[in-house]
Amino acid sequence: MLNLPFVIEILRMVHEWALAESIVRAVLDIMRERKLKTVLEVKIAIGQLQQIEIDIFRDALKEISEGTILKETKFSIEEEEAEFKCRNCGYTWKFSEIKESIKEDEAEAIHFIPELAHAIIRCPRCGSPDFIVVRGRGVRIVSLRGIT
Amino acid sequence: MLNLPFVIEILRMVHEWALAESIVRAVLDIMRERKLKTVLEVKIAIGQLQQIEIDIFRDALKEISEGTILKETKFSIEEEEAEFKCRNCGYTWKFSEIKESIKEDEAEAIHFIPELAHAIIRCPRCGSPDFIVVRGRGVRIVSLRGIT
Amino acid sequence: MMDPRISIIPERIKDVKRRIAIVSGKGGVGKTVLASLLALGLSSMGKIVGLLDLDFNGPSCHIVLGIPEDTSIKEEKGIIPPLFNGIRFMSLELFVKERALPLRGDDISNAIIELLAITRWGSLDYLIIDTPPGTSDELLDILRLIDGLETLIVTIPSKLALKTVSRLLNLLKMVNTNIIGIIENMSKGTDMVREFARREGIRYLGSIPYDEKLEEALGDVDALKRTSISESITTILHKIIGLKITR
Amino acid sequence: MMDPRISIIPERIKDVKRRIAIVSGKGGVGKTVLASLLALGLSSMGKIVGLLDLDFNGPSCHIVLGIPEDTSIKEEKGIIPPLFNGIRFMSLELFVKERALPLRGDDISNAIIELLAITRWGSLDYLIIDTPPGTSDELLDILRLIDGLETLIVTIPSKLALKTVSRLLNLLKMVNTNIIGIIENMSKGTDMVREFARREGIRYLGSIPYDEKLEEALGDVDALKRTSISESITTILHKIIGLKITR
Ligand SMILES: Nc1ncnc2c1ncn2[C@@H]1O[C@H](COP(=O)(O)OP(=O)(O)O)[C@@H](O)[C@H]1O
Ligand SMILES: Nc1ncnc2c1ncn2[C@@H]1O[C@H](COP(=O)(O)OP(=O)(O)O)[C@@H](O)[C@H]1O
Ligand SMILES: [Mg+2]
Ligand SMILES: [Mg+2]
Ligand SMILES: [Mg+2]
Ligand SMILES: [Mg+2]
Ligand code: NI
Ligand code: NI
Ligand SMILES: [Zn+2]
Ligand SMILES: [Zn+2]
Repeated sequence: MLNLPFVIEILRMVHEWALAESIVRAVLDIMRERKLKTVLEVKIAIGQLQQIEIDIFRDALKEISEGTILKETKFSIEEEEAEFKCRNCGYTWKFSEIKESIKEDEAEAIHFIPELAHAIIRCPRCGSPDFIVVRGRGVRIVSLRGIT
Repeated sequence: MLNLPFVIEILRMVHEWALAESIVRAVLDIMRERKLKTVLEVKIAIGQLQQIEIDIFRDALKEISEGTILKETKFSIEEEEAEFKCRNCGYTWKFSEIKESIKEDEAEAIHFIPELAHAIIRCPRCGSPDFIVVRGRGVRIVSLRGIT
Repeated sequence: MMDPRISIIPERIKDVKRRIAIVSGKGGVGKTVLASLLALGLSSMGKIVGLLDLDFNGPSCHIVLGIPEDTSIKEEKGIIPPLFNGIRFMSLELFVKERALPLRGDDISNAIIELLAITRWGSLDYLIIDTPPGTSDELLDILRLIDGLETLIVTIPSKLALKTVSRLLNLLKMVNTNIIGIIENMSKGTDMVREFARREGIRYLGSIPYDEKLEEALGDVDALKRTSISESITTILHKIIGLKITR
Repeated sequence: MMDPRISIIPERIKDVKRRIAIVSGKGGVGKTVLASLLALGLSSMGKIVGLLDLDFNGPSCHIVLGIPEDTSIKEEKGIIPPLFNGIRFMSLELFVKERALPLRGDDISNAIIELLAITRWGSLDYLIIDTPPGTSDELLDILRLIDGLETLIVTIPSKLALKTVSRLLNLLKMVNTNIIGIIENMSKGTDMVREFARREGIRYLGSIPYDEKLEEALGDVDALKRTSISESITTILHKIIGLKITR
């Protein structure tokens, strides 16, 4: 691992790497399943709740796919706003409206496991922790374009 | 309760009545919430899994709504085929394919609480009881047409 | 579209005066034994009582009270909970009879809503609800669906139980439920739970001894009434009955 | 679209030789105490051990082993479980620190998948998984996600526990998991559990006495090792280690 550029040393340190790895592995699995020869493009949505460092995530995708048959594949990343709906009172709200009130260590917890939001975020109207993350939870594959 | 026609005596005996009551109550709630003056039509889907007696259900709807402002409302009922997907192996199947294998007392249990299917039905491919009822579970309101 | 079944739930329990869930967060502390004996005790005192077993993955109230699994369910504009020893009883056990019932959270939630929507409890002085351990779907659903729900917390005197009870209390305080208080089961005569209740600002309702005769008495209502557990429960019930609940 | 996180799970545990879930169906039978002491025992025998606490609504392994809640998590192409007394440990407790965490089933499922996808266990001889009571999302998910999962059943000698264990066994037999056998905790010297094991056709692994010194020893690894529970566990571990597992 000597002589790696500094930026790559940093991205090895964060867990964005693990999520990028899961994407690459999943795309390879889908290729095998659907008997695709090439994958031209993979569209990935990154939910705002998880607060992924997008640049690091993109670099990790690049480095991991480099050594595979996906080295030419385009990974398009779009951010997805996070929205919640209270199961208790029906109120809906956006992550952006409450983001300020979340402390650093709390954001760190949600960054690892987005469900930990249930220990931290509460319905702004009724105070219940019993809400649904309607959208914008974490990392997911939206679509995939390939050639059989 | 004397002098009621015989058919109505029977429909009081089955629990379809309770579900019909919940529909009428829900429509009245929606009317109040959305400030509707009249509800012209309510579309109801009846999931095949629950094996509701549709005629009885329809008669119950009629009798219950009679005494309310919904007496002119049209209740359209459509059946919804039940489909399952195994969480363990991904296999999907239809209720109609396995219906024959379900015993009478088992069907009765599912009729009361459709989730009891998890004690009775298993994935035809891998045997797991860990499946999703993709559609056709029970009674639900699909849409409602009204005038404000 | 809105779930129609939720609309009818208030109607189904409108004549139920007090709705009490036996909760803990922790498993194996005696929720089921106490829920069953509380129902039995209330019935002996002449109250009209219902008992609802919401521990779908491991229903056991019927074992404690010796309720036969082959009881048939009566339908009448819904389902009428069968009556045993003066207790109106409802449990999925009456339908599944010993089969494994591996339900995920969304199934549990769906089944609770269905059960509450179709069960006609009629007039009750008390509805006692037995719950599974944890703070998951069962608890969250009764908290949102049953208006005026009171909770009765059960614990044993152990650090492991109290840490979990403390988490549960955090939740109960968030959602503004009526916490009746805490019962110390399998007491060892220490003041660990009493102290805990004081710190948490909740009522300490009393302690119940470990009674090794319980195991033998399971399923036999008369034998159950002779245990020292039933005796302690009577004392606790007098406190609970005396409380005025504002909804 | 397929969940990408599920694709990476086999890779994350590929160097974990045996994956053992401590299960019961029933709460309060000692799953957490035994999972923790089994991990400790294996580590004392020189095995490389991981311990994963999947009881999200009431995580407690860290209390048994005295693992400080303020441990920081190391990230390195994922998260590396911190090491305590020779045990690689992972629990949501390390992130939430005593807060209430009321998760519904779908959240539990999501959190398990996320945790399994990002945790790098490295090479382990044993991964011990503590589970909550019930047969819901946690159990169903590890059964479908962890290839070659073995289950170790814990019970106490009580009708109430055995009825629930019996339901669990129905499920485990359906999904073709490797059932190592059953441990009788808080034994009373009766043959109730041994008989049950025989009837169900599963291995009876041994009994563990009720040790009233346990409560005092919680959180203190050296004191735990001196309990009679640890002693019985050593005997049981020798049986478990001897088993050849075919995946
Ligand atoms: N006071 C008591 N004395 C003796 N045994 C008890 C007592 N309370 C409960 N038990 C036993 O403890 C075990 C757990 O009780 P249970 O009611 O099933 O707990 P939970 O419902 O909280 O999981 C059962 O075997 C039960 O018979
Ligand atoms: N062999 C034993 N002797 C004494 N106490 C025990 C023993 N095993 C467990 N306990 C105690 O019983 C309670 C339940 O144990 P726990 O491990 O939390 O059960 P579970 O994880 O199955 O819910 C705890 O208070 C624990 O300290
Ligand atoms: Mg959620
Ligand atoms: Mg389902
Ligand atoms: Mg119980
Ligand atoms: Mg535990
Ligand atoms: Ni990170
Ligand atoms: Ni019916
Ligand atoms: Zn709310
Ligand atoms: Zn399957």
